[in-house]
Amino acid sequence: MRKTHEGDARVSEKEEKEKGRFIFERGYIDSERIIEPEKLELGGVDMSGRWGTLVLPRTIEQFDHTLFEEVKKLPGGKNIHRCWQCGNCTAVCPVAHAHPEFNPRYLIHITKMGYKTEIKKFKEYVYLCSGCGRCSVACPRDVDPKGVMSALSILFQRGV
Amino acid sequence: MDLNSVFPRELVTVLVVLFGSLCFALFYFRVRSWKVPFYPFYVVSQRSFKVFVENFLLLKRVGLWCEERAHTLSRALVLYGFFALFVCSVANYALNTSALTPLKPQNPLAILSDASSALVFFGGFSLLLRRLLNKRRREVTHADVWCVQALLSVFGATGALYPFFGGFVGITLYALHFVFLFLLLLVAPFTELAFLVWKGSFLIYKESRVSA
Amino acid sequence: MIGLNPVLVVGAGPAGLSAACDLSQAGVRVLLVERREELGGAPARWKYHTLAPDFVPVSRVLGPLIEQVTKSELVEVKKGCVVESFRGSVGDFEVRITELKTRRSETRRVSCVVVATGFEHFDARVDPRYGYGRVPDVIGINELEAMLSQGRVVKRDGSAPKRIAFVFCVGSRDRSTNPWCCTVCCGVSIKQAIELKRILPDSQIYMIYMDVRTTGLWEKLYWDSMEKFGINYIRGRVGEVYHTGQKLLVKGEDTLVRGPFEALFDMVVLAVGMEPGEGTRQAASIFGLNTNEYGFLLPRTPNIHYDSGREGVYLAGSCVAPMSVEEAISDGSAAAMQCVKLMKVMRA
Amino acid sequence: MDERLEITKEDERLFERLASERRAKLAMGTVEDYLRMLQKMRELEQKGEITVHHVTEEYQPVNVTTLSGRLKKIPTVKLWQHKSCGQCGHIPGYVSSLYWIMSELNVPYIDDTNQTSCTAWNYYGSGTSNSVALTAVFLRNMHVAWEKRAYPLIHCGTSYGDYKECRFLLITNSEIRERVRAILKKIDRDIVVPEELVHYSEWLHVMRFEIAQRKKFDVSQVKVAVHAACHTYKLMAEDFTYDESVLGGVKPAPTSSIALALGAKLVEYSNWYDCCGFGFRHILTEREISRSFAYFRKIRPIVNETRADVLLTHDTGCVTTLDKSQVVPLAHGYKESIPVLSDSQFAALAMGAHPFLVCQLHWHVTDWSALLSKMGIDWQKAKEEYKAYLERVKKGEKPYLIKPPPFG
Repeated sequence: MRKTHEGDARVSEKEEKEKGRFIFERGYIDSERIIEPEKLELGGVDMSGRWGTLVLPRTIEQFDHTLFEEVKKLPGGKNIHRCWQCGNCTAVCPVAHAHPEFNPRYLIHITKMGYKTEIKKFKEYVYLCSGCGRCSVACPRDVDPKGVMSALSILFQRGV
Repeated sequence: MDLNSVFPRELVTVLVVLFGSLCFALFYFRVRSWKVPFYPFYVVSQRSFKVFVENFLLLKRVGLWCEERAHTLSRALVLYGFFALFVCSVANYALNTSALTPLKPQNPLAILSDASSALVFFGGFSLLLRRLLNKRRREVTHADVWCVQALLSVFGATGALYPFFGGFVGITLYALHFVFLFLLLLVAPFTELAFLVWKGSFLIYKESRVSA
Repeated sequence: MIGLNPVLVVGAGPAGLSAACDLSQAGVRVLLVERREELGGAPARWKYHTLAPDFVPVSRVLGPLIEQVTKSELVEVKKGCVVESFRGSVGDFEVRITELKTRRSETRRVSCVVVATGFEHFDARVDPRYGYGRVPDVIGINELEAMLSQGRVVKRDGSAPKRIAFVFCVGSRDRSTNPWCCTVCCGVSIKQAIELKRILPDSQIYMIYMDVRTTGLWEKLYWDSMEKFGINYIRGRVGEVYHTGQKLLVKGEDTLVRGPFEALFDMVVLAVGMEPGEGTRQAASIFGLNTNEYGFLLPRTPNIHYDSGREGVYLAGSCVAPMSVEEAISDGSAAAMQCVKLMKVMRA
Repeated sequence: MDERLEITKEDERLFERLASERRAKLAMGTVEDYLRMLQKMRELEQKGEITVHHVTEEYQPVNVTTLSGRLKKIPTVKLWQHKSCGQCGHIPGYVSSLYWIMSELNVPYIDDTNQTSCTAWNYYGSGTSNSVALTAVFLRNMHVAWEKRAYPLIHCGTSYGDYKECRFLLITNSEIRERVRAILKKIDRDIVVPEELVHYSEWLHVMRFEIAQRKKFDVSQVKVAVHAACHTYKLMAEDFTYDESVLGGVKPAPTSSIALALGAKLVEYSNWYDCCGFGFRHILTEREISRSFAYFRKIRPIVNETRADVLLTHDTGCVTTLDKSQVVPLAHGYKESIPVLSDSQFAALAMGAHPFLVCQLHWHVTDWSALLSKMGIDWQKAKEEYKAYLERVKKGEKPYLIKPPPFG
């Protein structure tokens, strides 16, 4: 009776593994890049499942800064444009040491450049940020990564 | 001239309810301005209460990765203090039919609410101090954080001190206690607190939904 | 100082001009020989618009030097000439100077020499991956500087570019072309990007960099470009620039994401490096100066530029090492000082 | 006597050493190595260790320049067709077009049934036999051609690349030579090494002007994109035709040259040097990657950048992969698509060959109707004729076979 939210309509963990299981070098390919149709047919020929699988290329073709402009408007995200990817924030971040998937520098960079597939992969980890503020203290450019993380937490809930 | 005549019970309750709902409304509109779902609506369920208790009250989630023990502690103080103070006030309101007169010191409920106020003070003030003492941390702190921490401190302080002063001083402290509460309720939706509450409710929602 | 032979200054770039200017103001007669028909060296030849880091117009820096040199009667300027031969000992060197157009030459006696033959921009045609010289709208920072001077940056078809990519380290820090760093092209590219953003406010500019080496006070440029002008930085090097008929397909890698990119741009600006110029090579042979493995003139100790190791011959400017205009000017003054010192000793 | 198949100890050691030698010289067969090998081949011939099948006047050779500028003699007549298993299996129109062109130009050739596959299909998928076996097969075929006094013309890019490498190994490594000689003795043949290894696209390159003269349809409006097969010009890179007048001699000339000769417009695209996706190992173990690579890295850039009408290439794997990989993306809703033909099919069509009887376009998946109408070929009528022809064959009529001109 309650409507679910686009942000969480994630394919459950089990299905993730299943996709492209027959690919020999499956380990090298991100799940986001595999399109495996349940039902696919052309001219009477059934190509569902393995026979219709496509693997999208990793090439980045477009830098899209719309998200980046959005973050600047959200609380805490004012100075994201100052980030020059030096990695000071990740260095002092207690969460990053415990969870390699959470990397504030990386989250800032992929949002700034608009790499949608990367954002899809790492967006759920932004909530691990405990808001301790050590990164904002350490940042040489006063980007306030803690603020940016809170802005990203909001932004990623809009469904990227 | 006792507190009852100065602060009739009805006036206080009306003000508290008014500012409370105003705070909630402001909070709601601010979150909607971010164009994201307002999770507190979706959080009310038996499952999520258990998640709330486990992650917040038992500090599993809130303090987990704060390496500084003091920082986690002060946050916990504020959290518990405020929560306890809220419970005591409600209990006091329910039990005591007359106005919210300052209870005689030996009344257990008074001691409890006074202690919780003190907790809020110590929590808030230690957060404030932590930021004041470190030059770099001072530089990177935004106005809203100063505002909230200052308000929490004075709110806690006035709440804790007023029972020990009789007469005029007691009354002004008591009045200030409420003024700071209302200020806090008005300011909170525009500060980082709003984000923290929103994020907290989202995490509870996520936790309860996934395991459900 | 009048009685003695004049000082020969080879090359009228920032270094040569500042040497000639200081010497003439110190009352020393100067014989200034410049290969091209105008004074000012690279900044004049490529019509530099402004200098990093504060966008000071080149005319305000070099203008006074050129004015002093042309107006002062102590300085004899010989444009369009080269030094053909050089003999003799300090105080009484015999030099043959030939005018390029008429091939007429004359021999003069000079007391000492300041070699300031300067640099050449790297010719990006040598590195085919960028398609420079073959593909439209791939230009060097020198050509962009000329366009900025006119205040109008356009593609070859006359339209204003919307998406512009600056490619750093072209012909620098690359074993296949020149392995040294030209020290200035980061700062210059970022300065140009800011000026470009002022001219074309709604353009999107991307700097594709390996490291950003805006040294010293030039760092302000780097911060301002990100904070005030919204210029984007992608860490990586460019593997190929391909012309798809309308746009330029730039292939590289964003090393922060470990992902290859192939993005379309309207214009690609190559931050071309500095090479020892043709004049520097000739100077080395004529004045018998040794050069390092890259062709730059080799001072006796690399940290003191003017000391060429040969008595009475001083070095100045980017013929010794890649440097900015400001350094070249101070190099020129340093060399001038040595000449004045020498003249004093000789006269005594 | 049954040959026991498992490998003997010293063989294993030999191949191990050869493999390590190969790995040591990663870019095996650099230009200098290849020229040294050709020199050694002449020396071995003088010493009488091997016989060399020269491109004599009998084959009316024409000279082309290779990557290093060396002159390479391309035989034009009396050819021994070294067919490709992939072409005959997947795209028979490829070979029949070539035969049709040769019979049109009155070029005598032998379509010998006594020819085995080069067994190099999976050579680069590290799933095939070893260098001695491959070289033995190579020389067995060459010897058959030599016996019949016809010069081998290799259809498939992979066979061509594999034979170049086998010849390199044979000449530079005496142990392999002795082993192969022993094997050939068993079938009473001897080592006959062709002086030049010739790919059919080089023959088309040389004959392009005769073909252009017989052109019946105007292709000047047709925009052609070319994909050169990696195995032809990246294996033993020195030995393939480069021509100053075609693409500036920077890229291999075959296929591009015949398109230019026929008057079509040649277009450039950014992924010219990229693989077609067949990549050998990919097509077997990573079919999904091979199909996606072919489409996203080859077909889409070509269509988006050039709007070409046809994609020409000169190898089995390339035509099959580039053509058949477009089906799944089309099913997924991607729009870009382009017909893929071999250079022989395109030339035959331009010369007026029957699109179905000779070029057998019905084996191709992508839509070639737009191309044919642009060339002015009435393919609907041809289709009707073909259907009628099939009916007649069903009723017992003898099927149409291309008769090679009289040989010898």
